[in-house]
Amino acid sequence: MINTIDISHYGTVAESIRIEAARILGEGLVTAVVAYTAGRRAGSVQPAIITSAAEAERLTFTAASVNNLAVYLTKAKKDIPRSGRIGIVVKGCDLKALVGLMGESQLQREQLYLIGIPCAGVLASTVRPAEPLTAGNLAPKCRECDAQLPEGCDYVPEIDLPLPTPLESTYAAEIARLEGLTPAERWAYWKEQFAKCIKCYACRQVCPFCFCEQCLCDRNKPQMVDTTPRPAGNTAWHIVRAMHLAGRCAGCAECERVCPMDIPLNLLNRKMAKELKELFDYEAGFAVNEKGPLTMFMEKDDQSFIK
Amino acid sequence: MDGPVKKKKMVISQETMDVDFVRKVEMLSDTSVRRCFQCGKCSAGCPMATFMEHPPNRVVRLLQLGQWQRILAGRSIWYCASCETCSTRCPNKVHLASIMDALRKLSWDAEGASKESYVQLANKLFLQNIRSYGRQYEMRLAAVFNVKSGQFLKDLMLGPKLFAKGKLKMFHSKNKNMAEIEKIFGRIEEMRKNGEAL
Amino acid sequence: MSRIGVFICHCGENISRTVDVERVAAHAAALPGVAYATEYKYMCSDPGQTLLKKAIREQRLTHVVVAACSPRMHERTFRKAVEAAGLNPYLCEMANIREHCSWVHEDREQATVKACDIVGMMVERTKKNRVLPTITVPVTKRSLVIGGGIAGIQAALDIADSGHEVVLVEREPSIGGHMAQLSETFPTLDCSQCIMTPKMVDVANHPKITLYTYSEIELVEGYIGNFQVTVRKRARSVDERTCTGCGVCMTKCPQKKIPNKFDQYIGMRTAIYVPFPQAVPNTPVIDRENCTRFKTGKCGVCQKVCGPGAVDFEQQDTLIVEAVGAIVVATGFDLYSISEKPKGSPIKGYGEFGHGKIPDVIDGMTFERLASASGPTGGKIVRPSDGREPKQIVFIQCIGSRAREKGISYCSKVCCMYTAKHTMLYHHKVHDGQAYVFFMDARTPGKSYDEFWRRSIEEEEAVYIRGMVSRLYQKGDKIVVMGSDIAVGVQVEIEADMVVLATAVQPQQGADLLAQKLGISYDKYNFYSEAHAKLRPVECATAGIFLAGACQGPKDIPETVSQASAAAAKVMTLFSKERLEREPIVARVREVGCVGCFACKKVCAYGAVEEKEIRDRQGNLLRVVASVNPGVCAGCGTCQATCPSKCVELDGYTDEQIVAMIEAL
Amino acid sequence: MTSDKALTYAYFPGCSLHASAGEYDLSTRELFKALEIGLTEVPDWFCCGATPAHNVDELLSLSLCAKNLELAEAVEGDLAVACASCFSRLKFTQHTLGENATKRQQVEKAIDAPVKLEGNVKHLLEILARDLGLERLAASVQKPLSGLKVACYYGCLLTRPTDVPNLDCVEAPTIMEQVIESVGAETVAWTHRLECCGANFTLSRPGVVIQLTNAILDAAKAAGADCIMVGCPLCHGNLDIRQKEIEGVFGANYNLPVFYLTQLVGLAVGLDSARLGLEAMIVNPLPLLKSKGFL
Amino acid sequence: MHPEKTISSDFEPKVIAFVCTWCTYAGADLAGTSRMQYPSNVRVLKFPCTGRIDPVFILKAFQQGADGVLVSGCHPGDCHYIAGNFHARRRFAAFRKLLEFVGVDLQRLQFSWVSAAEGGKWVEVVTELTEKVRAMGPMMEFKELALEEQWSGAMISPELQDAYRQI
Repeated sequence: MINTIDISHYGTVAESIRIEAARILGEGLVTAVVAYTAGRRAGSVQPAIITSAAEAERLTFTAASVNNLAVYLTKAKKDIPRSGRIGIVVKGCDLKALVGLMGESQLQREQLYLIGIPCAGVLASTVRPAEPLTAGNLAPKCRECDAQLPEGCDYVPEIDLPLPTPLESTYAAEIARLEGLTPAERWAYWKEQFAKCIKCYACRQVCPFCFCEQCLCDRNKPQMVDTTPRPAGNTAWHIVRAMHLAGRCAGCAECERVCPMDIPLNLLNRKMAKELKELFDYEAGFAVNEKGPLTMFMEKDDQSFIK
Repeated sequence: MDGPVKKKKMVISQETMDVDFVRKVEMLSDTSVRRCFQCGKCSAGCPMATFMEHPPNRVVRLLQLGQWQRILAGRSIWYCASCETCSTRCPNKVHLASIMDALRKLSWDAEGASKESYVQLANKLFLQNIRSYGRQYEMRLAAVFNVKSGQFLKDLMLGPKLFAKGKLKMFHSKNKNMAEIEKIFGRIEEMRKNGEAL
Repeated sequence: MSRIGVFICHCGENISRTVDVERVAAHAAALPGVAYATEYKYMCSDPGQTLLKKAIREQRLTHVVVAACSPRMHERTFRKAVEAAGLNPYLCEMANIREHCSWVHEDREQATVKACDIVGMMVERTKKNRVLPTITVPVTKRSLVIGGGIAGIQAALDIADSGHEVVLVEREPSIGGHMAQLSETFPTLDCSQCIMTPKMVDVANHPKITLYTYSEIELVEGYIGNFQVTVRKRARSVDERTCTGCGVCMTKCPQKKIPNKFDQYIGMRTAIYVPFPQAVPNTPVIDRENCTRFKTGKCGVCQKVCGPGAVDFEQQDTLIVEAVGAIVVATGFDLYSISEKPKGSPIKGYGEFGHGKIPDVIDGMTFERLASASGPTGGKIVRPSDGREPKQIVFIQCIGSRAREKGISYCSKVCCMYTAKHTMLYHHKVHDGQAYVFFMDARTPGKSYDEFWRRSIEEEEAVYIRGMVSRLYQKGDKIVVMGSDIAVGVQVEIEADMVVLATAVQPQQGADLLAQKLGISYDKYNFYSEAHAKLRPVECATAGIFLAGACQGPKDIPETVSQASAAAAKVMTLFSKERLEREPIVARVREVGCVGCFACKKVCAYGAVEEKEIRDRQGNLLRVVASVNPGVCAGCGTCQATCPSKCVELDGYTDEQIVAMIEAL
Repeated sequence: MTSDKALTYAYFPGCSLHASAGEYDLSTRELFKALEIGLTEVPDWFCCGATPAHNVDELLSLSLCAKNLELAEAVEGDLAVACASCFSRLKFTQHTLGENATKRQQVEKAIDAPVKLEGNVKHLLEILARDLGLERLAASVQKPLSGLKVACYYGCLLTRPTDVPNLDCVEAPTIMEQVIESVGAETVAWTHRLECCGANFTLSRPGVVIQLTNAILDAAKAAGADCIMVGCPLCHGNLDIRQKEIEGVFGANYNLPVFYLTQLVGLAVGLDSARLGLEAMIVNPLPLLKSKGFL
Repeated sequence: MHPEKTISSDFEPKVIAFVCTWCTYAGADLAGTSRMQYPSNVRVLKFPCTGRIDPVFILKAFQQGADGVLVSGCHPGDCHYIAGNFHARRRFAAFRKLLEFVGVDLQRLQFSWVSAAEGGKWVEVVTELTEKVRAMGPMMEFKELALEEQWSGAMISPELQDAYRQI
């Protein structure tokens, strides 16, 4: 693939983050900033929480800034009301997760200082972090991104975002392919995928929406889902997970990225998002909604499937 | 049709209530006939009601009973001025003006159903004019209408005056896209032949 | 380890004819945890129940499964028996092997296998049953009645007469509502005020009724038996305790030309006023918007002339909190306005009738005030524009009603009758006049109602024209009515002196806001919804709240009074016990695991889920979790199915119980 | 939309304006030139089908209008329509095809092109009252029409039915009054502003037309109007061309000049009578205008 | 691997019905009091309301060997708990799409509204589902899964096979 994606502005973005982070920490506007710091290899990054203006110079933003930092707020959310306002660097996709979390009373807008990224896309894999970003190694979620410029942030570096080249959604294509199969063929496909699962729960760990204190799937009274990494339990786990994320997942695709066994997890989430859009005209992540699609109803909802 | 239909007793049965016809009317007019509960507001406000043998509400009533022959046999539908007063004021959102359109269309399809001729003739000539010229030429329309309707002297007094005022023109700029209009007419005829449109 | 007793009923032969009960008993006896299994001819009979109780005691049973008919039939019976034997009733379950098995399957083998399965499932379920304590909530035996029209007055008097205290809240300065505005009432033509005012006085004098007029509901908290209601008592500017109601202030007030709402704005009042002479309480109120004192700071005549010194310009709104156990909502109706549609309202106006701007086109209530002997014209029917007596009067029914295009598709129910009444009143007062009525249908079901309508035509000579009116317009001093007679099939034109529109009955403005405060549901027109259209017509789905009168749907006076008395009876039933007992099938939150996403709260139709703050000993907020109010929870379990981590559980239908059943298959 | 940005429109005159209503066309072009509003005629437009087409063949009517909407796409700006009938048909087409997918498919097949419903279709009244704005219109006045009592006649097609043209309130519109009052004229309150003139029958049933039109003229006269203002060539045809005939039949004497709105507004912004086509009017307006001192 | 299962003609499918107590359970009672007849394959689980029915139960039922699952409650607007069935309707509209996507044949999962007065409808729905599922044969998908070990052969990557052999 020669189709290079212009991310020349990421340098400026990184610089703007550094200045803004230093400012808000320095002025005492926030007590900490969740952001990316440079990793050891060129281009690589790692998430970090900094608490002083001096640390701001470590911050960066590159095409390898794949992580959805929102997850650091749900896992640590209990401390937020006590520690004060927190700054966080968000791409459009990450922001959608934050928006969802606000709708579920997990975060409050006024607790956050949002530094938005004018994002042209990130890498699918961070194995070669310095590689130039192309249509070939672009994260699949970025191909169908509709939130390149996050809206409603407290600060967004002023940059004329280069117009994106429209790319076909690989998820949509794959969903369409699977929908075209017979149920038995689809079962065979997923059976093979789920069989790979080793129940490491990295998907759960990285997901901003898996914020339950005790996961339903860890319960044993009653045991709703078999916890051993065997095909039956794996299948149940992934079905339950997809159902629990339906109407909430906004597609950061972190689950899929971190899966060591390369199970196409986001495919399930995209499929559910597509269905909820068709059924209830709902798209996650665009507004802080009082109620999600599965905690509300309309009298006129579709019931063609009910006898 | 033997004898004046409107004086006959209505014998109502599933056979005599032509549901298919009513469905066609509903499809063409995009409005429900059953919604009407005969309040009569349409007839109360219709500027043409005094010229009709069936006032508008009764036209809908006859439709509800599937008695379209009685409607088409009369002249009511051709006396509708398409002023939309009925549609605007109907408490039930029955789009009566559109129902009238649909009835006239179906009356044309059932050729010769109605006795009314002048309005039909005017409409026919109007459409022919569009098909031939793409635009309406009032002079030609009026002249041909008078010839065909046998009223050679109708509005005779107006003609010269209008001509003098530049209101009737003998020649018009022709539309350069004429072929396109013929194609539209042609495609519609084709669709109807294939049953793709009513 | 549980010791379950399984009791299989033959139900005469109803079960045993197709189900091999002995085999089922043997199957049950072999199930792990089952200590005792037997069958009997009639388990529900006295000897059957005795057998059950005896077995519980002798076999030291911990749980009981009765395999018999549907639990909808005898669950209560057996739970009572179990309780009598010293077990918690919720440790007893029924296995339905009659309606769901023996009666619907002929094949003995298949039916027996199925019965064994059903019993097996119920045994596994019952193992997971927990002791559930009966839930009781205390009842505050005071009630709140919202609205002081005939509905509210009737309900308040009935409840108060039974010896319970009532708080009656009315938005206007006086109680009486719309009925006090009416001239005569159909179908008897008795004078409305003559039958209404004594009831109003009864309210004022009743020792058990606390009356707040010129007041509104600010906030409603709590649940059945235990509501806390905050009432905003608006500043009247006159002290109710010191005012003697002598009325001198009103005679001296220089502002005398303020259109009086009670008289539909055709009569005038002063700035300090009572809306009508028989008002209860007879304490005036200062209309601060129109009072010279409040507008300019000058005047103050009323204060000067008031002997007892009751006028108080400094008075403020006060908030009063009342504890009540039940609420009767009786907020009544409003009439549809034909003028331009209010902003945001789905209801359209009537441009074809001049948007209400033709002065001699009035609504039915205005006609009532004209016809009322105590009205602004002393009962003379005259035109608002020039005071002349109308000789041709046109009534038009169904204005707004039955007009979905205008936003209302229902029938307002009372218009046919009151229009017939109007034609009579008109004929009685204007002997040489003629009344015409444009109508679509005459709806007159009710005792003596149709006879009344026929009388207006046959004896009082009203001319009824079946057909609607398309347009009204002023022509000179006449109003041209463009109608049609659909029976004849011709257009009708009448040059009328006055036109009376029977406009639709709508809920009071702001009915939706009050419903939101009360947590009751309402339909798309803002009429309040009853719990069941047939069987629970006076109760709201929200426990402890009852409906009376036109706030629930258009109603005439007899119906309103009946419903008000019915609501009062419901309140008294509620007050007949010290504590309310209810089935303990309610949801509980495991606070330890709750992450506070409040999905449960979002799906709860009853508002039973509350947000609860967890704080440490220093008072620092640790987290906010969900909490279910057992008094309000109805036990549907939607919250549990929605909770991602299942930290809310419905007692009696826990995941453990259900999964046990599924796994038993 | 009263910004100072230059206004420019695609112009759909319609058949009548190229024939019997030539003065409406002329005065529209002259007025817009004077108000510095751009007007580019849609090239090779077709007849909209008017009432006769939808009367008997809605599909044809919709197709003709859809074709015209497609043609109008080629010209920059919203589509300005002078004739109330063309305006009504174009609006109906947008409304119907927007709501009814079946009809839309049929029309797309008939015109062999996708239907374009996004463009705004505006009657001249909307452009003057809203896009240009009454304030700017008033500011352009050279000769205020003081003392002229105008009966604004809407007819059927400008406002009805509910939710289709959305020009103004269906039963109590005021847009014509607003426009003409803003150039200094007085308006009369009268009863027949929205009554039908029977335009559709002018050819086939003139006997009907003169009865309806007579009622309108009678009401305008009774309300004390000096003249009638219209925005529709068909109404104009009946009220103006047939006025003498009506006077004869009913023994009345109306002598009410019937102006197009662009003629009166044009007069007020200072255009001379030749550029307004006043001489083309059958009921001579010159005595009235002279008596009021406008000429 | 699991033993080869032959679909014999006397296959009796297992059908599990999740029903609400107020409408469908009562409707099934009515079928009983009216002595209507229907296949004995169905096992009924009573819930207070369809709103209580968790999608996991359906999954669990299939895992426990159900060949068909029926979920039935009150008609819209008739819910004893105001809106439980409306919530359930949305939930299952989404869940069935998910099951379909992972390859469950939706013929095996039926939803219905059966009121307390519709004994006949209950019989109809149960009979139809039972016969449909009988014709389809046993639901093998979940049963097979339960019998399978980890790395059941579906993984054919050589490195993993190596690694597996070394263990």
